[in-house]
Amino acid sequence: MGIEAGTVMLGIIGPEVVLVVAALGLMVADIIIKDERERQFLVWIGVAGILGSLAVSASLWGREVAYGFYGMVVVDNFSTFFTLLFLVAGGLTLLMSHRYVQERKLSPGEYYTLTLFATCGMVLMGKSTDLIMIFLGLEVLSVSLYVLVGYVRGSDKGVEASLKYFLLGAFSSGFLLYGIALLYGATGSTRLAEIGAAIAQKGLLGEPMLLAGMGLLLTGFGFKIAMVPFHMWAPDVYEGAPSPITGFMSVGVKAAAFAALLRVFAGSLPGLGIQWKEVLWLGSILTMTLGNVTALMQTNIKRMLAYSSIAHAGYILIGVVAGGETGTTAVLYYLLVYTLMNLGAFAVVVAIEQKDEKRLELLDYAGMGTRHPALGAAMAVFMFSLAGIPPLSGFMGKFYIFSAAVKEGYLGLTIIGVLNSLVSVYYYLRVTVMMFMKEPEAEITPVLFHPSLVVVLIIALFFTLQMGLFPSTYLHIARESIKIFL
Amino acid sequence: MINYIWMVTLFPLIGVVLNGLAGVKFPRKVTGAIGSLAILGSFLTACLIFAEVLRLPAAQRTSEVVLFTWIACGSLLVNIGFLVDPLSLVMLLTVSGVSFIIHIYSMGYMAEDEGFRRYFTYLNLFVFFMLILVSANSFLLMFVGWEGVGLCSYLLIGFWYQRRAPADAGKKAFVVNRIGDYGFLLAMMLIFVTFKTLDFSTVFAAAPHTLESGGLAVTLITLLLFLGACGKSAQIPLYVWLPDAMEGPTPVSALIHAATMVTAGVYMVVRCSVLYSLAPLSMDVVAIIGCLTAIYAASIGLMQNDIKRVLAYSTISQLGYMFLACGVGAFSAGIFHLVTHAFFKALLFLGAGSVMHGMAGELDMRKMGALKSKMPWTYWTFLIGTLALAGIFPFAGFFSKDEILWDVLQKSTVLWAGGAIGAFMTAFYMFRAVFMTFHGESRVDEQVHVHESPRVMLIPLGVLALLSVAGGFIGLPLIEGGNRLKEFLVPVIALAGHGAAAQHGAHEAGFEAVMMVVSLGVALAGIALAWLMYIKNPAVPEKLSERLSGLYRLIYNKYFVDEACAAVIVEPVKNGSLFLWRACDNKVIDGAVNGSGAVMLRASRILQRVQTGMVQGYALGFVGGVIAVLYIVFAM
Amino acid sequence: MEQVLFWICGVVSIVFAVMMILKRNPVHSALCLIVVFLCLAVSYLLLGAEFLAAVQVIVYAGAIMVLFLFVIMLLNLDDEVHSPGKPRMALIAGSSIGSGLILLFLLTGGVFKALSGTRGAEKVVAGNTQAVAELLFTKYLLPFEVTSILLLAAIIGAIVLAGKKG
Amino acid sequence: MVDTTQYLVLGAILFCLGVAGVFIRRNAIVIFMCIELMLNAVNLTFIAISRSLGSIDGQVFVFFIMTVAAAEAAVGLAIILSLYRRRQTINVDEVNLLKW
Amino acid sequence: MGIAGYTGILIMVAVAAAFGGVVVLLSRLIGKRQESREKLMPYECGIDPTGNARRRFSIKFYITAMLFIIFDIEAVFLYPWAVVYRSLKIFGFIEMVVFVGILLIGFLYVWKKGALEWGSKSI
Repeated sequence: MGIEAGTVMLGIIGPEVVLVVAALGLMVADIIIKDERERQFLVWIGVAGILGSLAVSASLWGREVAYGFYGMVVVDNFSTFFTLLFLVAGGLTLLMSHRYVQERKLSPGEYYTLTLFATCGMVLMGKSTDLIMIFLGLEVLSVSLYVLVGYVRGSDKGVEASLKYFLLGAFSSGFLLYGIALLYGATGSTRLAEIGAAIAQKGLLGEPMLLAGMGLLLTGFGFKIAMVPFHMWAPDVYEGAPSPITGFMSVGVKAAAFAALLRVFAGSLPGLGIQWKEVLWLGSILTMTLGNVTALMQTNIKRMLAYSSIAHAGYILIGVVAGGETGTTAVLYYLLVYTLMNLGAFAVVVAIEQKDEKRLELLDYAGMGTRHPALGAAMAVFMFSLAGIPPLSGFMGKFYIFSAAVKEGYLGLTIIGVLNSLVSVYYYLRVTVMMFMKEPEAEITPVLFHPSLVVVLIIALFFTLQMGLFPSTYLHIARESIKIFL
Repeated sequence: MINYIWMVTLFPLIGVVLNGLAGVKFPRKVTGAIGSLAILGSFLTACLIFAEVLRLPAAQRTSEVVLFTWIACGSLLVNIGFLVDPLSLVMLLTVSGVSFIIHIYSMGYMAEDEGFRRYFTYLNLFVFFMLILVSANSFLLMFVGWEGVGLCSYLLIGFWYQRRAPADAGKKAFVVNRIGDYGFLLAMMLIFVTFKTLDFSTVFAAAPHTLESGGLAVTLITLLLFLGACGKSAQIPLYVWLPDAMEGPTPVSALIHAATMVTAGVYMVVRCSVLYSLAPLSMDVVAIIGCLTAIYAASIGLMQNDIKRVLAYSTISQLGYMFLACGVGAFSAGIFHLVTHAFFKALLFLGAGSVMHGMAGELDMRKMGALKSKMPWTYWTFLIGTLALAGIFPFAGFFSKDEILWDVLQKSTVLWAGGAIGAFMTAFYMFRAVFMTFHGESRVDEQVHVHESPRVMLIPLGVLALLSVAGGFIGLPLIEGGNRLKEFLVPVIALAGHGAAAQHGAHEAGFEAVMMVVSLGVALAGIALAWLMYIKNPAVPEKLSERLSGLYRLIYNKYFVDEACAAVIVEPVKNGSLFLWRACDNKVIDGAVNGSGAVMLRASRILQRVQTGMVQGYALGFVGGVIAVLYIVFAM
Repeated sequence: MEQVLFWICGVVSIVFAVMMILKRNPVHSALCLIVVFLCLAVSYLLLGAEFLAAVQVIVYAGAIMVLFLFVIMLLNLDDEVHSPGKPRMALIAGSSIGSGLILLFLLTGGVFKALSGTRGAEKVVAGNTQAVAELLFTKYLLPFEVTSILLLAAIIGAIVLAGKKG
Repeated sequence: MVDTTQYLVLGAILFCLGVAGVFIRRNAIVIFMCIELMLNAVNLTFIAISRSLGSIDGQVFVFFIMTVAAAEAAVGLAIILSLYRRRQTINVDEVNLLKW
Repeated sequence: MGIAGYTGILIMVAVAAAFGGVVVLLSRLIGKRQESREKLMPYECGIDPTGNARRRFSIKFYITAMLFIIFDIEAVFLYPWAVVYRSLKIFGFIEMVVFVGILLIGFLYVWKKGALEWGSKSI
């Protein structure tokens, strides 16, 4: 009894500690500052927290694998990779939200605090080595997002999205927990390493309880990554949520779920690969096809991007199914690429959007490119990258994933994937065409650029280009990160 | 100098940046000058490199300039770099040269257009990607260019997007090219898996001993690549987008849809000649598709009344010749025809553009006629282009087409016959166009004030006309003492094992001379028929009715011949041509293309309906998923 | 003794669960759910989880249900009325088939076979609370602290969403 | 003696009743109550397994699930409240502005 | 220990339930039922009811209840902590300080936002 100091290792959760301290500081500052206008500066506390956290987690890169808190969490390159990814996503979301919050007179303190909490939940999910930590990380993330989705109180869509996300999220949590319970029953532990060891030692591979538990766990993660048919919440929620939060969800939640998925399934249940790969194989085909085909006819840009993000989850699943060194590397690289290009696209959406959910229809984008060439060019880059047109990073990501799939013998999956990515070009290009080649029906009020938003756009643009032109560094980092699975 | 090859691609990019991002306030002259000068820079750089390469011995003419390592991760290593070899140099020179001329022309042609700056930005961007495409050192970088030119083509076809037809045409081009790209991408994956690299040099060096000749892998790769080539180069069945692409501005049609981009498929096949020569089956497919396209498109061209559409079908047909050449292993002949075709087809399009310019945008040849005197410059240059295309000695087209036909004859008489028929039809429809447009009686609407085009448009016509006359001499046929182009290309293409025909041919110089006369005769016959029908007796139907009076039966006896001709040959051909165009082209293939798009959109609508907005429906989907997952997990 | 109590609890909880999902009036549903919760608390006791039984009564049957009732009254809800023209039956049929299938899977798939015949050691004796506590504050230290973040997020969320006038 | 399996079966039945309830009811609050029932069924499963394995970890897990349920309840009910204020209904059938 | 230790409580619960049930049942069986409007009206200490009882409550009720739950959970965490506090020594103390500290900031927040004020001050 009692706690040995050595087992705690506070440094391991350093990034989270910094995030939480920043969030608490934000709350206190929110309480102290009375003036509405001064409160807008709260965002900088959040950004400072993210930056501090980034610094701490960057210092964890390349260290030896270290477990902490009685083996609840681990610091390895895999977790550090995802920590950095979540922090980047969180930071860009904060910056993107700055004007959004200001313009709509949303209370800034809670908004930024919850964003930080959600980021913290993601980070925890990425480094958990115990199902209970994964679950708690997921819940911290979800509860914060339930609120953020419905944050704009005057919005009918927002509150509806929030309700749908909440009900379905809680519903899927039930299945996830049931899966965990069955896994616990079959293996006697919720610890990932012990689960893996128990399966190997006791020869549990065909054990029905284990299989059922694994299946239910898959559905739980499938919900968060919006895998068909667990995806149905995504379009509605993405459309209704505040745009920066939609961007955040489409990259962060997805990446967090993939991190946990990889750690649980590739890390601890490789012996059951035949089963879960079969599920994900089918899921990936359905996901990308449905996402792309449905996106074709969307008229609302956020909804279109929602379906697009479903489709991208499908591509990433190809990498998970392919597995192996190349496949897993490709997944990580793709997630990184996707995070930046998708957030960039959402930054443009946020820039163009006006109060009360105006200017979100595709038709509203007519003439935007000719009016604001730089913005149009940026959007074009993001769209082309999402479409996978070389030499942008999106193409590299897809190319790497498909190559991995071919290499591992999933030729059919690749063919469908390539076909899908070709279909997708249609709707991505439509945005660009709309922006540059269509005259607006009415005179458009010019887009007001906010410095924070411009920073987000520049960062996203830079990395979307750079990761496509010089992907080696990032591929190398991704490869270093997945060594634990080899 | 070779190491500065990247500068060739840099110049157009500078043009894009200057005009596209900074050029809002530039006056039109400056915009046009920047655009043209950028291309001139590329052209001059390419010339310097060419001069340097020429000085090297033949064996050392291939070098790779690696800019930086793009991807180095695990088994994948891709360098961004340029391949300087005779093939890419020929392409670089042709592309940048023709582009430059067309840029100059555009300054006059587009002078009044609102989107002047946009136009030049797109055009420079196009040249940038095209140069990347032809000078890339790996499949991946080539694909970058491939996609890039496709994109620019899409943007430029739909340049006048306010009108519906261009927008639709752009969409169609887009959809069709997707199919081709699909083939290219899959081929690339297969190449990567087979060779672990995408670099041309490594792949081609390794191919002969990695791949089994005639094996499944190489056949699959080459067929998939050819699918890509079909899309880009408008071959059966993926040619449908090209005639519609004529909705774009005419210089664009000249540059992209005649001289450069559409030949990318041919270039790619030649570039992969090593692979193709390992896959006899694919070679046959290429040859047959090429031959079919050549005849088919030419036959449709016979009865088109829109001058640009005539040229469009002619382009498809000529591309078919190039593939036919590649398919029989005469890769250098294909490239030769590609180059000469770039000259004279660009000339013809620009001439058509000049006619349009003078006729206030009129395209229908039935409303032209007797323009010869009003637009002499345009007429003479157009005539030169037509003679070149028809394959009349000593114009450029004669040499290249003759070489193709000669090489084809070595392989197969049937294919040769197809090519000859195509050549006959080509000569016919081209002269039909010339006669309808420039000769005969004027059918011009009186309101239209016909005038010759400004000098800025005529000079490019003159330059291209010169090239169309002289261009053939870079690849003089064998009997005149060695084909310089073919020799120059040897380092690239010799690997493909071609050359049998060449050696063969040297011994049969006399026979080749005969064949030259034959092909010349075929072309002349086509011209003669056109002359008979459109100049000598421009109204066959009217004469028919006159004949019934019986009075002039004997006098007009010779018209009997015409009429017999009309009844036996012309009418069926005419009807057949119209039938092909209306039924096959418009309904079946267009329908298939538009249909596949429509099916996707309909599927989209249906799938949309699944998303009912009812949260319980979503939960039901979730539970359905749970059951499915459990089922799969237990069933496996 | 345990047998009897288990069967009573089991049957009562199932009956009330069914009533909960069938009762038209949400208040009745809530009351039924309380009964289910209490039955489960007894089951926890039977399973030797006294601490959790207590927490179940305090948190679930007590606090959370109060919250539910408050909200129901706050909204002044009447009985559910059928919205006409909705494919209600399809949903019901689908759901019963769906949940039935899941149940079938779990029961006939031999999912629970692994643990049949076991009932565990009686060793979890005196001071179940202490045993839980020892784990909670050592091995589960981090989840415990994370919980505070979760609760804080919930506080903020509830205030933000329900607080000011919309 | 009660076999562990019996508890697990009871848990499974309650879980499925909860799932069925989610479909049958239209009142968002009642749907949420059904989800709570599902969570309770999971709790029962956990505790039964925990006893069968002779490990206390399952119980700690249940404790955390209860905490999470409380947090979710607070937020969820707040969402339902704000929905009611905005739309004057909590019938999920009428909440379908977002679709297609 | 198991269930055995709770036998007494269970018996008491059973007896209480049975008593309540029997009494209600008896009055139904024996008593004469005469319904009238007055009798069916809610009993409010003899005063005529004003308006319908099913009126909307103030949102304050909800917020208070919600805050109660959160802090209820916090209190529940304190029980097991108290049981093992001695053996945890200083670390146990720090653990709980962090936990309570974080929630204290939440409390502060709630307070300052005026969620606990019952008056007109809006939150």
